[in-house]
Order: sequence, then structure tokens, then C-alpha cells
Amino acid sequence: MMLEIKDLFISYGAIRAVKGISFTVEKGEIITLIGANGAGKTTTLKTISGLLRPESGSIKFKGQEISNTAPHKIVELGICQVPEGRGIFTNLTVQENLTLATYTRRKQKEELKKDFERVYHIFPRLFERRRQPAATLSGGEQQMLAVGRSLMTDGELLLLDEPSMGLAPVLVDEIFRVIKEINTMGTTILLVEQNAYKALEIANRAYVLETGHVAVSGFAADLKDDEIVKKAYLGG
Amino acid sequence: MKKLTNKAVLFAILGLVVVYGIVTILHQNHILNDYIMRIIILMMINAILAVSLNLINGFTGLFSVGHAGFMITGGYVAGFITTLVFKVTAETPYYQALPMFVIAILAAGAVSALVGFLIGLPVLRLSDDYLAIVTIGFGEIIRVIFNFISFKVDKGGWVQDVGGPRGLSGIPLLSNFTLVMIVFVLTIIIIRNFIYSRHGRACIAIRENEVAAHLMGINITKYKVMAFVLGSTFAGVAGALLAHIIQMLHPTMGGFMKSVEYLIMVYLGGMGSISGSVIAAFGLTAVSEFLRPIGELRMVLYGVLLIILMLKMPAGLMGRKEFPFLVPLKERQIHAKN
Amino acid sequence: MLKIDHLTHYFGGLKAVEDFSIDIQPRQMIGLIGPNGAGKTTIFNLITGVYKPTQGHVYFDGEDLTGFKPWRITQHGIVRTFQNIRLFSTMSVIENIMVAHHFRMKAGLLASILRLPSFIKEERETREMAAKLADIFGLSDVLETPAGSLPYGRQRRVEIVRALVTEPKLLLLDEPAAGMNPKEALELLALIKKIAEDFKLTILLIEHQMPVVMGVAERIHVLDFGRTIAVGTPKEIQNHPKVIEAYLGEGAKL
Amino acid sequence: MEVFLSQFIFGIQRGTIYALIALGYTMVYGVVRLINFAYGEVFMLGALFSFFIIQLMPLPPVLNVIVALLVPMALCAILGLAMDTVAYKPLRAKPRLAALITAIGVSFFLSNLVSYIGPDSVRTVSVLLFATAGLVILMTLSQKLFNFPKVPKSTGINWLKRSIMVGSLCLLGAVAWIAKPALALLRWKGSSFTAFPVDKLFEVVKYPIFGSVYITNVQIVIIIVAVVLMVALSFLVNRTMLGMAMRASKNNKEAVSLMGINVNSVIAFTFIIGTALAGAAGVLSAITYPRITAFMGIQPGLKAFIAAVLGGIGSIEGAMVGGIIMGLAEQFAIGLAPSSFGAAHIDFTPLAEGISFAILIVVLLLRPQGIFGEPPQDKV
Amino acid sequence: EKKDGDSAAPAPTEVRIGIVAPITGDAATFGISTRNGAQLYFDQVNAAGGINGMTIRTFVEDDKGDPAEGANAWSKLIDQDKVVTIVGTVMSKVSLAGAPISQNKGIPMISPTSTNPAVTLVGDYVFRACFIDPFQGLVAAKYATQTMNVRRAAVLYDAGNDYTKGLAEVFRDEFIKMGGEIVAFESYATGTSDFNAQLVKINAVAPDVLFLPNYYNDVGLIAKQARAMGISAQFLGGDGWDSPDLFTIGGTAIEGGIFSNHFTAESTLPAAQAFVRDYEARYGQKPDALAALAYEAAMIVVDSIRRAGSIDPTAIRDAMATTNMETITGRITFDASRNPIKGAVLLEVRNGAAVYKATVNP
Ligand SMILES: Nc1ncnc2c1ncn2[C@@H]1O[C@H](COP(=O)(O)OP(=O)(O)OP(=O)(O)O)[C@@H](O)[C@H]1O
Ligand SMILES: Nc1ncnc2c1ncn2[C@@H]1O[C@H](COP(=O)(O)OP(=O)(O)OP(=O)(O)O)[C@@H](O)[C@H]1O
Ligand SMILES: [Mg+2]
Ligand SMILES: [Mg+2]
Repeated sequence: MMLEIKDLFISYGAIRAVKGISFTVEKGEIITLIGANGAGKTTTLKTISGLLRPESGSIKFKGQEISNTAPHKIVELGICQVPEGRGIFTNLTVQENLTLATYTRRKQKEELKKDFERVYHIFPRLFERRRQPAATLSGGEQQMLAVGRSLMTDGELLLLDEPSMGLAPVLVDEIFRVIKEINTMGTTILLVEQNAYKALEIANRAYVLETGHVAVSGFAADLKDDEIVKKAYLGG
Repeated sequence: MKKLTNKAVLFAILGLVVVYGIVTILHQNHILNDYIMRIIILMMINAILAVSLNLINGFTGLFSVGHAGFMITGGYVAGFITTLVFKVTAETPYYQALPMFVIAILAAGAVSALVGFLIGLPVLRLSDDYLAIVTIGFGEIIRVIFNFISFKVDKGGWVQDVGGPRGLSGIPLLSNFTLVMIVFVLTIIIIRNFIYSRHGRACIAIRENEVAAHLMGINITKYKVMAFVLGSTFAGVAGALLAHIIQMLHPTMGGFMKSVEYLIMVYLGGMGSISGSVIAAFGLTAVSEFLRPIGELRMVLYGVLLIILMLKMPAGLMGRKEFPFLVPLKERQIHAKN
Repeated sequence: MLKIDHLTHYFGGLKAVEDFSIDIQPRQMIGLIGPNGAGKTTIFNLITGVYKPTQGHVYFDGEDLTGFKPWRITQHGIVRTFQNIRLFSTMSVIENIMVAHHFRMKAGLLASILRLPSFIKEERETREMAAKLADIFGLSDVLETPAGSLPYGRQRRVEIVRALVTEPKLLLLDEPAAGMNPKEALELLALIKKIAEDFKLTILLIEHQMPVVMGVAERIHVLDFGRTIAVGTPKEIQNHPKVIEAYLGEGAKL
Repeated sequence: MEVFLSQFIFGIQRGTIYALIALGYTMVYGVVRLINFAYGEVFMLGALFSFFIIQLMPLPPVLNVIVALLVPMALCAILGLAMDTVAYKPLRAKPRLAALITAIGVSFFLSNLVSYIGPDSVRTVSVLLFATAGLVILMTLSQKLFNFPKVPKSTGINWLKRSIMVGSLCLLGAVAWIAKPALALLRWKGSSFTAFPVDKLFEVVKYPIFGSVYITNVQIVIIIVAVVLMVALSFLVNRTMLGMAMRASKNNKEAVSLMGINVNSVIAFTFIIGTALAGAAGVLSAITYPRITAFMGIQPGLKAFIAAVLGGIGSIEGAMVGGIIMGLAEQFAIGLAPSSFGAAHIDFTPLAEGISFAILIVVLLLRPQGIFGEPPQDKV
Repeated sequence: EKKDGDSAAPAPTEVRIGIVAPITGDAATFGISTRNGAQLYFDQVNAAGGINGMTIRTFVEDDKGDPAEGANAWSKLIDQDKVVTIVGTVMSKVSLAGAPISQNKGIPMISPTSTNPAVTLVGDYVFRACFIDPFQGLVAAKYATQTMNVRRAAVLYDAGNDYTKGLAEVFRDEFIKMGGEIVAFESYATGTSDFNAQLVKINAVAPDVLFLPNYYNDVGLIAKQARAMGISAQFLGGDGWDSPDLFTIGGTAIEGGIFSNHFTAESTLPAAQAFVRDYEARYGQKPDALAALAYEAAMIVVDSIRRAGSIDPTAIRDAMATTNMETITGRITFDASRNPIKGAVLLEVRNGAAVYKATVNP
């Protein structure tokens, strides 16, 4: 079991955003969380990566409780996140953005080189722009950078928060292709998406969140054809 | 007649009258001595300064660190008018001096407003720290100018140097409890009504997101300047009152460290809370006064107090909350929810 | 109604928009699509006066608005929403909406400070109007909530309401459906159609979710690298080889 | 000509001191965006520590210079770390201006404490420190005994923290208690102005350049130090991983932690460097203008802020250039102001003080982000 | 207001006296000297049995060098602590804020060091213990033109300080009147530590005399920078120079400087010698001019109360106006404007100490 979430409650001050979520992620899977706006998806991801503290409940990563661990320690353990809104460092160049993600493992020179090669192989666009300040990248390029950067931290579990938001259709396809590719290269993925069709297409299993609860869960393929899910989230 | 249901305002008015009555009676019976009265007056003057700075920094989201400059501008103008133009002295009967003082206060407000306008127009396009620096700069320039301007005045046979580092002395004592309280209450009412109008909303919108405000049809330059000028006006008025209780003006009273004092009041009270500014101004004035017995450790302790208060309440004492009577009825539910 | 003439804009050496022209008639709904970084948002910024164009002109109702300050353009009846939501986040939803009505209100400084009856009346009317509009967008339950703590999708709705109370003639929507799931996007689409009808609006829409654009736009302009590469009906655009190559992708299915 | 050259050299001297102070300031300022009001106090303490060391340790001159510079830098760095931990770190996620007020608090606290501490009063301070330690113990005990609900879960760490706090308070108290004779010996009188014993460090030597124009070894040293520091800092910020992390922290702290970087450590490190630099600036400034008091930091603190903003917030080169520009502007404003003008002997020099502010305002109005600053990137 | 029961009460056993000084803030150096000087004398009087059997109780208040704070201090002392006399304060601008309150309430005050002529003009309850600017400026100008016999003088003063500005202007006017020429008249901002810009200008006109009417800490630095630059003019100054720190800050640069002062440690007056001795014993340092003047002000106050034979403020005031006593600086009386009529001494800096040179009487 890679990640195990149990009875997670999370609040912003008096507002309770997540009300008892439980789910699991197995090694090698792509799991997707889908659900309406404000269902608590981002909140859940932020809590897993340590940016928020849960009110109660447990988060176990490879059997280790991490709900009270600092974000940078969690990254060291092997969880990396592409936050909502990308969070790239606009005042750094593309190359610097990628380099910074290797902060914790500065010593492994050859390995690093390989990692750079891998990222630039997946995103040739980034290679073209490696000397440019990230601020000047287009939205899609920034999203690629954010994903590429998270790959550089060499985590086993990648949390993606709406990677396709605001991207042109070509790029949406591209991003999902890359996610699949990363997954086949051995990274486990927890994907939060609004684009439920696509997410369900590449995922193994899915959880549907509704105002802080898990409403439905199951195999992605099944959910895609589930009438209720269709009606509620796929608009069809 | 919905308006009459605003009970909090009624209670506030009642409270005000009662407080005024009690203080006056206690003073007349020597239970509150002149010293305490002076501190109360200073508390109110500082509150005017804090609230008016809050309008600029807290509500409009500008970052001005030159408030003391506007304060002494008003002080000098008013002091100059009463002392050198109208030649009011300690012997002038109060009923004669009062109208002259009122003129002086109005003139002080007007001149400070003008200075605020002239400074505000070019500089308000800068944002945060850059604006801070420029307002510090202008505050200091105002101080430097007052430090520079000096002239001689014939005082009944004795030629006296006035201005410059000698300051302006011989200002009559005209700020009394009643007058200062009236100005204080008026200031609060005006600023409160301003904030809870479309104009105030525009200012707050600018604080929240300048670009969006701009694109919602708000002339941001106009409103920034308006807030700045309104703030400076009250600073000038406060300066006039202050001059006529300290009876002395000196360029250093408009310096950077003084501006910082008012800044502390605003942030300690809570950015964007009139109530907070009043509480902080009252509190800090009283605390720094009543810490006197510990002598040299006073400022050391004052520093520690600031640190602890801010650590415990990072949004200031009141955050953005207001006393109910400072919020018009309609808006009140919103504040209740926040 | 809106006529843009050979608009060009540079950022330093970068040509963000090049020779862009468009002519929009009243009550039309036009789509603007293109790859990321094609210059779509920049065009909105040029129309609304956030940037001054390097070359070209923007005419609205026959008047040349080029170089006007943003607030003046809004007052002329052009209003927009933002790609990255820009609400007044600590203000409540209703205040957010009321702010946008600012320049339609009349109460002067003095009337406001004295709280004259005229002021109170206007304030009440604005509040009621704002509440009514919020209701149409399903925001009644959050009127008093600080806008910043709403979930993304509802924030987008607040933005649209806020834009509407400026009583615009032309509404520019910059990716209004971003961050919505397909169902929500389709609901929004219906809503946009409805308000366009009710408020007699002209709409220029940027959107990456094809079902939305194709569902509302009667004509679509496609940009790439600042240049217009195609103009046409949704049908034409869908099958335009250049558009498929640059934007939709081979596997585009709608 | 000679006058002009002299003014120019002294202007560079003045500006270099400003630049030295501004370098450390702009580092911290650039990363945390904190207007560190207490920066001037660290500057003052740098000079003061150096003073103590010189009085305490009569070393051979060359060694003396090094010790008198490095030890204060180290002490200031520790102080900077302490300041960050106590007063700024808890407010990191809070509105930026909250930390401004605690910074003002720290500034008041330090300057007035130094002014207060002298042979007569140091024992009072000692008692106060012990009393505070006692208070902390009492509060902890009462929390334990009456089981107040507020005791956090991770009591272990809390106990450790409190023990360290009480321990250091007691240690400081003990130091303060025995410091009385030491202070007397050092001739430190608290509130008083004190001469900084430059002559114990080295002799001032003049090298003539042209006519009566000369340059001194002190001037050469401070210019070299400033340039070296600027280059080193520039390298640190732009070329190293740590510098990258600093720049990234300024942009998006949350995302930095998602890179597996401890943001707080990065910021603490920034503070350490910044305050060490302030300490160094204090020492060098005291060597140039050998007079120290508890309140000597206020003006340089303000000037450093101005120089940093003038040069562009966070820009190392900007701090340097900003400092030099201010120095030269002030020097020439004073140099050119007519004094004793006309029959009434009007002295315009006091206006020169305002002219440097005026120049600042003009520069900022023309270039709102400062000379080397990046324009704000608020993409609509 | 002072009526409540006072007259019916038994004979008072204590005399309440206020001391106001800038004890904190950037003028703390001056404030603490002032407080120490005054406190020392009051304590000595108490140790010797008090005034007419009454002990003195002092109330010390801090004014931070700020007029508003000063006015508060005055008001507190008078309205709350019910003092009968106030010794204070250092800066003229603050004394000017306190003086109207003293005058209004009829509580006499004596400022040890406020030299602005306007202070005592506030009213007949306001006194001072120092000479005002015109006298010292005159002394320096006379010394330069008559004793040194030079014609070219330069002045460098603190433009933010009324004391130094006043002195500078009087010196300038007197020096010109006596046939001299002011070749440079320069000023600097309060708190400056770099005086090179002004000194370069002064150096360019090569004056014979450089008049520095500033406080010792500035003078020390100025002297250093001036000598380093090669300015060889004679340094002249006033009582602001008087502090042992002048020599530590100024070092060898200040050697040979001449300044006027209220008294000299070499004074043969037993009171002066005792003062210096006692002060050093108690505070571990030599007194500066501010301490001496505060001590002197305290002497005047105690003497006035003794002679008034009562602690009625008006009686004390009346007695003070007719002061004619020996203090640590010699005999002192007040003129009609309540400024002291007293002599000055000229001192010269030699081997890190101020050495007596001459006495100048008004
Ligand atoms: N900073 C905040 N303060 C208060 N409430 C918040 C905050 N951030 C989120 N919330 C609330 O928490 C709930 C869950 O929000 P969250 O962002 O996790 O939703 P989401 O599922 O990611 O939605 P979306 O698809 O819009 O990104 C929402 O009701 C939201 O209003
Ligand atoms: N303020 C700016 N400074 C420099 N370059 C900019 C600026 N704003 C936009 N650009 C550049 O101009 C180009 C067009 O940007 P624009 O935001 O208009 O794209 P867009 O079509 O809206 O893309 P998206 O669909 O990703 O929002 C991009 O290459 C962008 O990087
Ligand atoms: Mg989300
Ligand atoms: Mg865009």
C-alpha cells in the first residue's frame, strides 16, 4: 500500500472543507479524484503534502504516518506535488526551476543528468526554453514545467492538481499522454481533475468527492459508464 | 423608518453623552485632574491621526509613512494663525479665541489637504514599499522645510526668532476636552460614513485588487488621491488640536519616528478597522504614559509589548472587525459572519 | 459595434498580437481560441485599456477608445472577466457586486458622508439589484461570505455577476469555464446564453473547452503566435486543417 | 577642481558605508519582503561588540582587525537568527505588515536596552532575566498542574524548547550579573556616547593623489570590502543552489517547500547572512566614524532601506549603486548648497538633507521599481 | 485647586520637587547627566537634614526629548504629584512646552540648560540656570578677535538644534561687528556623523578659526575629520563641549581647542571641588556641563525654598527671583528676564583634559 488515507477531517478556521475522507493508492496505480467545485480535492492534496494540517484522521505513506510532517520532509519521503495554479518560480529560468527541485539530492551528479535528460525528453519545449525566465512561458508551457519539476524531485508518488486546467485541447491530450507515460515509467499517480472524461480514461480507479465526502468510488472504467456519475459530472 | 431600528447607534450616542457628562463632572470635582484630562485629550487626538491614517493604509491599502508630516503642517498653519495672525494669548477670553481657533483648524485641514493633494497626485501610482519610501521622503522634506524656514517676529519690543529649530512657541492653550471630543466624534462619523458608501467601497476594492477595481470602472487614481487627501485633512486638523494643547511646535514632531508611531497604532489596532485604530491609539497613548514609573525601562518594555501583542494577534487587536455602532445596519450582518 | 483595426502589440521583442482585426455586431457571440500564449488575453487587455497597443485602433460604437484608461472603457460599456480570477477577496460577495455598480451610482461625497435620504435609497436599491442578480447565478446562499473563500467555480460566477452590474453592452469572458467539470461547463454555457438574451449583450469569449465555445459562438477567430489563422463558423473551424494542427489536435473529438 | 575631487572621494566613502549597510538589508528584504526595522540595531550591536572585543583583547594589530570584525559578525548572525525565530518566523504566513510591527518592537527593545545597560543598571537586567525565566517555569508548571486545555500534543518538543528558553534566560541573567565590573572595565556607560578605539586597530594613513586631495587606507579598505561583499553575495544569490532557493522563496514559499526544501531554513540562513553583514557594516562604519551610541542605528537603518529601494528591492548590485548614489547626492548637495546667502545670511545647507530625499523621489517616479529592480510581474 | 485641605493640614514634612529630563531616546546621554546632577544635590541636602526640617522628595519624569512628552511630564508633576518646583528640562523645545503649564499653574521651573531666550519669556515663573546664547557667542567672538587677533572665522553647527544654531548666529553677528569676516557658515543635520562635505568647503577657504558651537560628541568627530583633512584652524566652542567624552572621541585632534564653560574642575571654589568629587564617587565618571548645570539649578531651588521659608510655589518663585548665592560657578543672580547673570570661564584642551585659561564676566 503506497498511500492510505483514513477518516480525514480538514478545516479552514471554522469552515470544514473535508469531512471524513478515506481512500487508498496502490503502488503503480493512477488514482483520480473527481468532483464538483469545492468538493475538497485541493484541500486533500495539500494536506497529504503537508501544506495543511488535518484536524483528525491519518495519512500513511508506505506504512508511515505523515499527517504531522513538514512539507519538505514529505518530499524527501517520496511524495511530490504539482499544485493547483502550477506554483512555478516565475523569476527563475526554466533550467533553474528544474535544478531547484533537485535541492535535496545535490550530490548524485550522473543521476541528475539522466533526470534532466528524461524531463527534456518528455517535454522538448522546455529544452528549447531552458534559459528563459519562467514568467515568459505560456500557460501550457508553465504547466509542463510544473510537471517536469515534480519529476525532478524523483518521488514515488506524484500528486497532480488539475494539470489540464486552462490548456489548449492539443496540450490537454499531450499532458494526459505524459501522465500515462510517467506512470508506466514507474511513478504512482494521484490525479485530481475536472476533466473527468480524460481522467477516467487513464486512471485505474477513481473516487468521486462531494462536499467533503467520498460519494462514489470504483474502477475508472466502471464509473465512466455509471449513470449517476455521468449525470452529475460528465454532463451527459 | 428603518433607520431608527439601528439600536447600536442610539446606544452609542447615549453612551457618548453619558461619558462626556461623567468626565466633565469628575473633572469639575477634581477627581480627574488636569493631567488625566490632558492624556484623555491626547488619546483622542492620536485616535484622529490613527483613524485617518487607517483610511489611507488600512482601507485603501496604500502604504504611507509620512502622516506626521501632514500633522505638523496643520499644526504650523493653525499655530501660525492663532499666534501670529490673530495674536491670541493666554489672556484672550475663550469665547473670543474660539472662533479664531475654529478658523485656524479649518485652515489647517485645508492646507494639509492641499499638500496631500500635491504630493498624492504624482506618487500614488507607486505601490507598497516604494510608496512607503516616497512618503517617508516627503515627510522628511516637510520636516526639513519647517526646520529651514525661520524668521524674526517683534514681540513687544523683543525680537524673537520663530521657526527653524526654535520651533513655534507661545501657542495659546485652546484645545479643551469638549472641543477635541467634538472633533474626534465628527472625524469618526465622517470616516465611517465615507467607508460605508460607494466611495469607501471603491477604496476597499482598490486595496483588494487594484487591476480588477480599475476594470470595474473605478477611477483608481481619483480614489487613491481622495483617500490620501481625506486622511491628510484629518491629520492637519489633529495637528491643529495638538499644537494648541502642547502649546509648542517643533520640526522633529513631524519626523519619521513620529509617523512610525501612528503606523504602529494602525497596525496594532487592525488594518481596516476604525474601532481598532481608536482602541490602539487610546491604549498606546495611555500605556506609554502610565509606564512612566518604570523610567528608563519604559521604551524597552514598550518594545516587548509590541512584539508580544503582534505575535498573539497578527491581524491587530480588532482585525477587520468593528464595533456594531460603527457599521451601518445593512452592512452589519456581513461583519457578523466574518 | 466593436471594431478592431490592425491591432499589434509587442512585449519587448515579442510580438504578442500581430495585425488583429475584428468587427462585431450588436448581440453577436464571437469565440476567440488559440493555443496557449497565442495572444488572446493580450487582446482583451488591449481592448480594456490595460495595455496600450503598439499599433492599431479599437473603436466602440464608432468612438475611438484606443489609449483610454481601463475605468473609462468600462464606463463606455465594455467589461471583462479574468483568466486568473481577480475578486476582491476579503469583501463579501454582495459587496463585490456592489462595487462594480459604483460608477452607475450618483451619491456624491457630501451626500454619502451626511447619509442623506437619496444616498440611503440608492444604496438600498443597489443592494437589492445585486442580490437579485446573484440569485440568478445561484449565489444567494453566499451573499455575505467573503468572496475569496468560495470554491473556484463559484468565484467565476461572482466574477460574471460583478461584470454584469456595470451594465455593459459588450462582455469579454476570459476562460469562464476553466476549472469546471464538463457538466458545470455546460450549465455555464446555458447561463451565458440566457444572460446574453436577458441583458441584450454582445459577447466575446475565450475558452479552451470546445463544447462551450462551439455551443455559443456563431463565429470563431483562431489565433496562433499572435496572428489570426482562421475565422469561421464552429463547423468550419473544427475541420480547418491549420486549426487542427495548431490547436485542436488530431484526436480532437467533440 | 580639488574641491570637487575631494567631495567626490568623500562622497564615495559616505556612499560605500550606505552600500555596506544596504547590502545585508536588501538580501533579507528581497527574500522575506520584511522591512526589518531592527536592522539598524544589529548594525549598532556590531559596532558595540567590536568595541568590547577591542577593549577586552589587546591582540597584535593585524589579528585584532580580523577578530574585531569576524567575532561581531558571528555574534550578530546569532542575534539575527534569534530575532527571526522569536519575532518574525511565527508571523511568516501572516500579513506582511504584522512582522513590520514586531520588527519595530525589536528595534525599540534593542536600542533602549543597550542605552539602559551600563554598570549601574546591568544587575537590574539580570534580575529581570531571572524573573522571566521564573515566569516561564511557573506558567509551564501551572499548565501541567491545572491541566489547561491549551497544552499541545507534542509535549516533548515543547519541553525541550522551554528548557532551552529557560536555560538561555538563566545563562544571560548570570552573564548580566557578573558583567557589572566588566562593563566598568570596558568603560561602557550605556546611554553615553562612546569613542570607538580605531587607533588600537590600525593607524590611518593618507595617500596623496592630487594637490590637497588624498585617499586614506580606511577608505580603500571599506571600498574593497564593499566590492568583495557585493561580488560574493551576487555569486551566492545568482549562482548557487541556496541562492536559487532564496530567489524562489521570494516568489512562492509554498512551492519551495514542495521541492523538498525547508523554507524556514532558507530564510533563517538569509537572516544569518544579512545580520552578519549588518554587523560588519557596523564595525566598518565605526572605524570610519569612531563614535558609538545605542541609537546610532536608526539613521543608517533608514538610509539602508532607502538605498535598497532606490537600487531595486532585492538587487545586490542595486544596493551598492543605490548606496553610492545616495552618498554622492548628499555629499554634493551639501557641497553645493549656498550657506550664509545674502545680507540676511540665509543658510541653505539644511535643505540639502531634503535634496537627497528629493532625488530619491524623482528617481522612483521615473523608474518605479528602482534602478535595478524588476518591474512588477502582475500579468493580467 | 491647591486649596483642598492644605492650609488646615499640619506643617508639611516633605518638599515635592520634579525633575524632567530626556532619560530615554537619542538625547538620553544628556538627560541622564541632568537627572544625576540634580538628584545628587537633592540627596545631599536630605542627607544633611533636609530643608527646614522637611525632606525633599523628587519625582523624576522622562520627556524623551519630545515636546508632547515633556508637556505630559509637566502636567503629571504639577497636577498629580503636586510638586512645588520643577527642575527641567534639557532641550529648549521641550522646556517651551513645559513652561506655559508652569506659568499657568503657578509652579516655578528652572531649566538647567535651555538656552533659547524664548523659554523664560513665557512668564515670570520660568527661570534658567545657564547663560543664553548671546553671552557665550559674544565671549567666543571676543576671544577670537581680541585675544587671538584673527579676522577669518568659519562656523559649523547643527541646523536641527536651536542651541547650536543660536550660538552660531550670535557668534557670526558679533564677529562681524568686531571687524572679522565669516568665511564659511556651514551646518549639518542632527545625527550626522560624516562632516566631510562641509569641511571640504571650509578647508577651501582656510579660516583662522573654526567655531563649533555643538555638543561634545559631534565636536569630537568634527575635530577628527577636520584635522585628518589638514584643516589647521583654531577650534573654538561653547559649554556643549564640556564632557570627558570629548577627549575620548576627539583624541589628539581636539588638542588645543578652546571653549567657554560655566565652571572648571580646577575651580578653587570648595563647592565645585566637592561636586566633582561627589559626582565621580557616585556615578563613576566625571560630570559634564549638563550635570553641573542641573546641580546648580538644584542648588538654586533649595536656596529659594529655604529663603521663602515655605513651600508655597509663589513664595518660592519670589525668592528665586531674588537669588543671590554662591554656587559651584560662583555668585549667581537673575536679571529681569530670569536669566542668570554669571561669569564664564575659558578652557583649553590640553593632554586630554580641559585646562583653565581665563574668566570672562558679563
Ligand atoms: N483558504 C480558504 N479559506 C477558507 N475556505 C477555503 C479556503 N480554501 C478552500 N476553502 C473551502 O474549502 C472547500 C474545499 O475547497 P477545495 O479548494 O479543496 O475544493 P476543490 O475540490 O479543489 O475545488 P476546485 O475544483 O474548485 O478546485 C470549499 O468549500 C472552499 O470554499
Ligand atoms: N506582461 C507581459 N510581459 C511579457 N510578455 C507577456 C506579457 N503578457 C503576456 N506576454 C506574452 O505574450 C504572449 C501572449 O500571451 P497571452 O496571455 O495573451 O496568451 P493567451 O492566448 O491568453 O494564452 P492562454 O490560453 O495560455 O491564456 C505569451 O507568449 C506571453 O508569454
Ligand atoms: Mg481545486
Ligand atoms: Mg489567456
